[in-house]
Amino acid sequence: MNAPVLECQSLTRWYGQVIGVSTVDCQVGPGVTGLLGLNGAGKSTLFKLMAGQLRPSLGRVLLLGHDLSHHRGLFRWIGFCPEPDALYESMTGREMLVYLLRLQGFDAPESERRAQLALDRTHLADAADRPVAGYSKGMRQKIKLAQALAHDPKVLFLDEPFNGMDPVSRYESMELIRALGREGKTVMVSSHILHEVEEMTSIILLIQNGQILAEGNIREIRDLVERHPHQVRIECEDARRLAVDLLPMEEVLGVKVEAPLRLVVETDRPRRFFGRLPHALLSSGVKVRGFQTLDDDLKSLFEYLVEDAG
Amino acid sequence: MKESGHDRHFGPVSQPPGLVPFGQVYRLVFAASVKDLIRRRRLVFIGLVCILPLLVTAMWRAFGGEHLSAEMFFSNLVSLLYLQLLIYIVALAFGVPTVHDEVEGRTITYLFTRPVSRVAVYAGRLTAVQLLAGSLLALSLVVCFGLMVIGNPGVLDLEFIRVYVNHVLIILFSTIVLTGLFSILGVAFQRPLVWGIVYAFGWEGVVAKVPGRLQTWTLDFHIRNLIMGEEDVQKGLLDTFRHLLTDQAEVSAWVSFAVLTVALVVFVYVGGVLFSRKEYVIN
Amino acid sequence: MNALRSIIRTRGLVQAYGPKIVLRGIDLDVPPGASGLLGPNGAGKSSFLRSILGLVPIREGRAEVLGLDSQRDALAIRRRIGLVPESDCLVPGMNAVEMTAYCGQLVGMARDDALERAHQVLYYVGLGEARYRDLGGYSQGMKQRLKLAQALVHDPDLLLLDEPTNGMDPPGREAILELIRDVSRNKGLHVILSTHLLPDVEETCDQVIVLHEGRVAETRPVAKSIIEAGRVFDVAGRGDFDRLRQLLMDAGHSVEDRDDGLRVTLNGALGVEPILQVAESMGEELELRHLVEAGHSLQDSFMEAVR
Amino acid sequence: MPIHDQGYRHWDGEIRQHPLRWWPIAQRGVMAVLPQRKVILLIVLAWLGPLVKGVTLYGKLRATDLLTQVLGDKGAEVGAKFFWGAIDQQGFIVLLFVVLVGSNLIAADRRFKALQLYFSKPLTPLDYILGKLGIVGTFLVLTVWMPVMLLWIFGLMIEPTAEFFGAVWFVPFSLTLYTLLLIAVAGLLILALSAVGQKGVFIAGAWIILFGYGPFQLVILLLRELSGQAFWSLLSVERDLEHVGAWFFGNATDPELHPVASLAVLLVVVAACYAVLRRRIRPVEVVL
Repeated sequence: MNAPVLECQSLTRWYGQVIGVSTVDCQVGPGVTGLLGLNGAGKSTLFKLMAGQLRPSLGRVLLLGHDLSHHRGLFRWIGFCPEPDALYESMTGREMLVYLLRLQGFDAPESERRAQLALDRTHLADAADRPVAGYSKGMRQKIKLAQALAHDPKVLFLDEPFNGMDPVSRYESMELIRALGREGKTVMVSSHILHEVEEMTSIILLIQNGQILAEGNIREIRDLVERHPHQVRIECEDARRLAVDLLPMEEVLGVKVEAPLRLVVETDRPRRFFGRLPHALLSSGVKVRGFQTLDDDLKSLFEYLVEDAG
Repeated sequence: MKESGHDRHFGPVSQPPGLVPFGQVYRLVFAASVKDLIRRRRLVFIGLVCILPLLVTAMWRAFGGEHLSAEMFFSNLVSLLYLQLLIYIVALAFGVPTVHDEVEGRTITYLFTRPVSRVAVYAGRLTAVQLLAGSLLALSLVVCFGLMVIGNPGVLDLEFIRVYVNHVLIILFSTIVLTGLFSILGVAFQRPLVWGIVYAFGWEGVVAKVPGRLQTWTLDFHIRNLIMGEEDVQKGLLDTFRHLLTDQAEVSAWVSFAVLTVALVVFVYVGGVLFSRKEYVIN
Repeated sequence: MNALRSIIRTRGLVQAYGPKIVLRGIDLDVPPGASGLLGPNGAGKSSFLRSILGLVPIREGRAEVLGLDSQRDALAIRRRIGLVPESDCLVPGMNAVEMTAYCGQLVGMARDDALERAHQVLYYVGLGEARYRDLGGYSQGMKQRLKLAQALVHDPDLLLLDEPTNGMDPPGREAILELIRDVSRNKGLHVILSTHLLPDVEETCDQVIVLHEGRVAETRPVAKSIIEAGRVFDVAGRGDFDRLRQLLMDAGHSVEDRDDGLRVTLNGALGVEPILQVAESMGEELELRHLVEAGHSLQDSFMEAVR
Repeated sequence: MPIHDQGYRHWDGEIRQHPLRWWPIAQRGVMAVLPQRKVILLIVLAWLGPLVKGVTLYGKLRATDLLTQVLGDKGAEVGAKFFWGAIDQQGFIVLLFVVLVGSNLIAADRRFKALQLYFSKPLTPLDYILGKLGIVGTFLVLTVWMPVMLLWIFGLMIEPTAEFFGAVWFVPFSLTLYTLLLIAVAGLLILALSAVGQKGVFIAGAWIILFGYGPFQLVILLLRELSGQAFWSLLSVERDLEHVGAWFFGNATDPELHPVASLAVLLVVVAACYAVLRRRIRPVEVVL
């Protein structure tokens, strides 16, 4: 029998009368999945529920088919990087990792070995023997990341792991997360910087008002959003002439000349339109410098989805 | 189920893994907690408070030796400073943060995402806290002994040593019991220190002085009762105390000892169970 | 007042805490407009801001802000700047109007002026509705807006922002960035944005300054610099990109895999036609959605500067 | 007909900083504390003592016959000493007020990192400290200086004789001097604690111990008794203040100690607290 790595079954959680997450059903498989949502949409609650830090009010979380709230041993398979900036301030980075690894059941030498491995992977080896109280914000985030992956878990939950990191650390950590995904780990990562999520993965889970609003591949979701036509900006040497040539295409909804050398084409049937665009451009004879889709990125997608959901 | 864009890669189902052995977790948490407690500023502050009786002892050595015998001075010191003030301060300062340090510092998440029994975590932290609290008071008492005895061998008779050892044991035992109680507050409440102070100086401080059976419901009564069981040392101020409480409830020292022991067991059990059930919403 | 050629001007600025040197001689002319200040942790960004605000003595060299010497006229400088600090920094127990007016008074506005102006800027940053609520209950986004309001209350000439979008969700970030763009592009305020988020700089600033190990590692305009006009292109889209790559290589062009597509360096004629022709030959199985001249992004040149 | 810009508008008013840059800090701080119910209650309580004193004063000066029998006192004995008594009886209220108002003044700013806001404005650390001191000072003026001052005016109104005036003319000066000293010592001490500690309980506890109440003063008095050395009393700030205050009003209480010694101790305390404050309040932390 096979089971999904991670499965939520009608997961619901209240705080008193406030609802945090409401009847969430979803499955998450290996690879990196980006968890997105507005502040207060229920992202953190969902994270904590899936990582076994909160008990569901209703429903359950299954990890490889086992109910998370019944088997505490399942934490051997889970790595959790919490969002608050909290560490064992008086320990050194290495001490903290070894301590937490030993609590995963590894013996002392094995814990030392794995701690070193995790320090190397997060580029913290140089600072390993300094107390974490003296770490910069980026290093503090990295040591949190290190403790989440040191015991080689199957599933990782990373809640805003880049908050406060400098661009270099961000870059390194994003590489690391992509690598974890390639290794076949199931990685759930939340971030407000959509640009970065896009660089790590094309699979997202969007939560709004405590419910799942969209899940799956960014581009496929984008094509499902029909209400907002795709916009393509074309730079060319004569925008008006090109506009006249493109307007007869049946996929084109409208053309707007933004500047003498720039026009924007709107289409509601992107697949056909883009398939035919090279031919249209070549046969028009207007010299083209380049073109780009304006709202094909996660930022626009997020805006459209959240806007439409109200 | 909705159609969605990516392959789920279903993995094989295996048996869920088990917990890390209780003993190992206990030892690790205990060791880490002791190290952490030693590095905290709190230790210095409480250490300073523990110097207070030493000042008084030094004064007794300097000026009062001829008026007040060593046994009497010591038993007064114990009942006035240690039993009324110090054990509560120390037990509050160490007991309340047993778990609350990790909750407030939000590091508890790291322990709760490990395959460990929460009772083992609680036991490890509690015993570490009790060890530290006990050691601090014991150190204070040992220095006190030194201050009284060094260069003053006259006081060192069998009776004095008996009184001393007896009192030290009672102080340490009550500190351990109280620490167990206060650490429950740390598990249960958002602002445990306030509740702790209300209990220590409200309930214990007032009810224990009320004549009649009501006072048997305080720990203070039983702790005091252990000392009262000591026949020969009730002269000085303690004696006056007892006369004030005309309706002193009569309970044998052994019963009080049993009550305190049972209380300790109950405190540890309740704390452990509460901790393993409690859900901390950490933002 | 004559127009300033540079709003911040430093010459040989050296800053040290005890034996630890944090700024190793900075010569910088920050032009008017909006500038992004970037740098890894420990690069000296905070020390730079501290020394131009006159909060710490300068070891060597000199720094001028808005034509004022940072050591001699520190208070005068701070009267003409608005700082949005990174950390929370809002003590509960006041509402937004009181808080903003208080900050205005601290700068030296009369009480009535400060109150009136507080209402104005609070409307401007979008806290109009919430301005009488205790700020203890504000969300992260509202706090950031309030921090911006208190920095704008005295109508400063220079706005310094330290991680102004920290912890905000995408629409919130967008709103704050829009406000920053507005004051800098339409209202003539100079802006210095110190941040770790390169996209924030890309969206609001005209130029960037990269500090690294206490030195200026790079200054450049934000707009991406084209690698080679008409020869190097980035293409992206959907469909059979493996075949596209193969066809392009067969045509003699060199192709490199990028995160989200291909980078094509043409061999021979310049312009997009060769690529369009290959795409056309593949018919509708290929959806070409991006075809742009490749450039060095901010990310690229940042990583280059600090490595 | 133009459409007006509803967006950001420039402000062309003039920035004229108050000559006392710390003034807005003190003003805002007082306005934040004053409306609290516990503070109002305490102010009312603080005025009860002087009110009783006022009645006594009236009795002593006017209804001498009746009250001399009750109080066993002579009207002629009303002198500077009487007003010192009125100050002295405010001791406990002062202790409460200072800890209630002062303990959070800097601790809260540090907890929320609000110092960053202050020092991004044209303010120096000294301005900040003075502003916060002004908050504590206002409440000390409200509870010590003002009632006693009114008492003095009241006394002169019912007994406008040259003899009485001759006996108490210097009271306003002594009162002002003492209040300033009290503000400096108590205010800076609580501010220093507030800048060091994080928890209210700790700050309050340390304040009581350092100011010289509770077991601490007991130990000091015991030391003095047992050793027969008067200088031990200098260790209690509270006793020093009392000693110097009484001296300002013309009759030092402790014959074994010179008031100047107490004054010196108080000045050392002030200097130490100021040093602590300057160490803890540094504009360097403004940009992190």
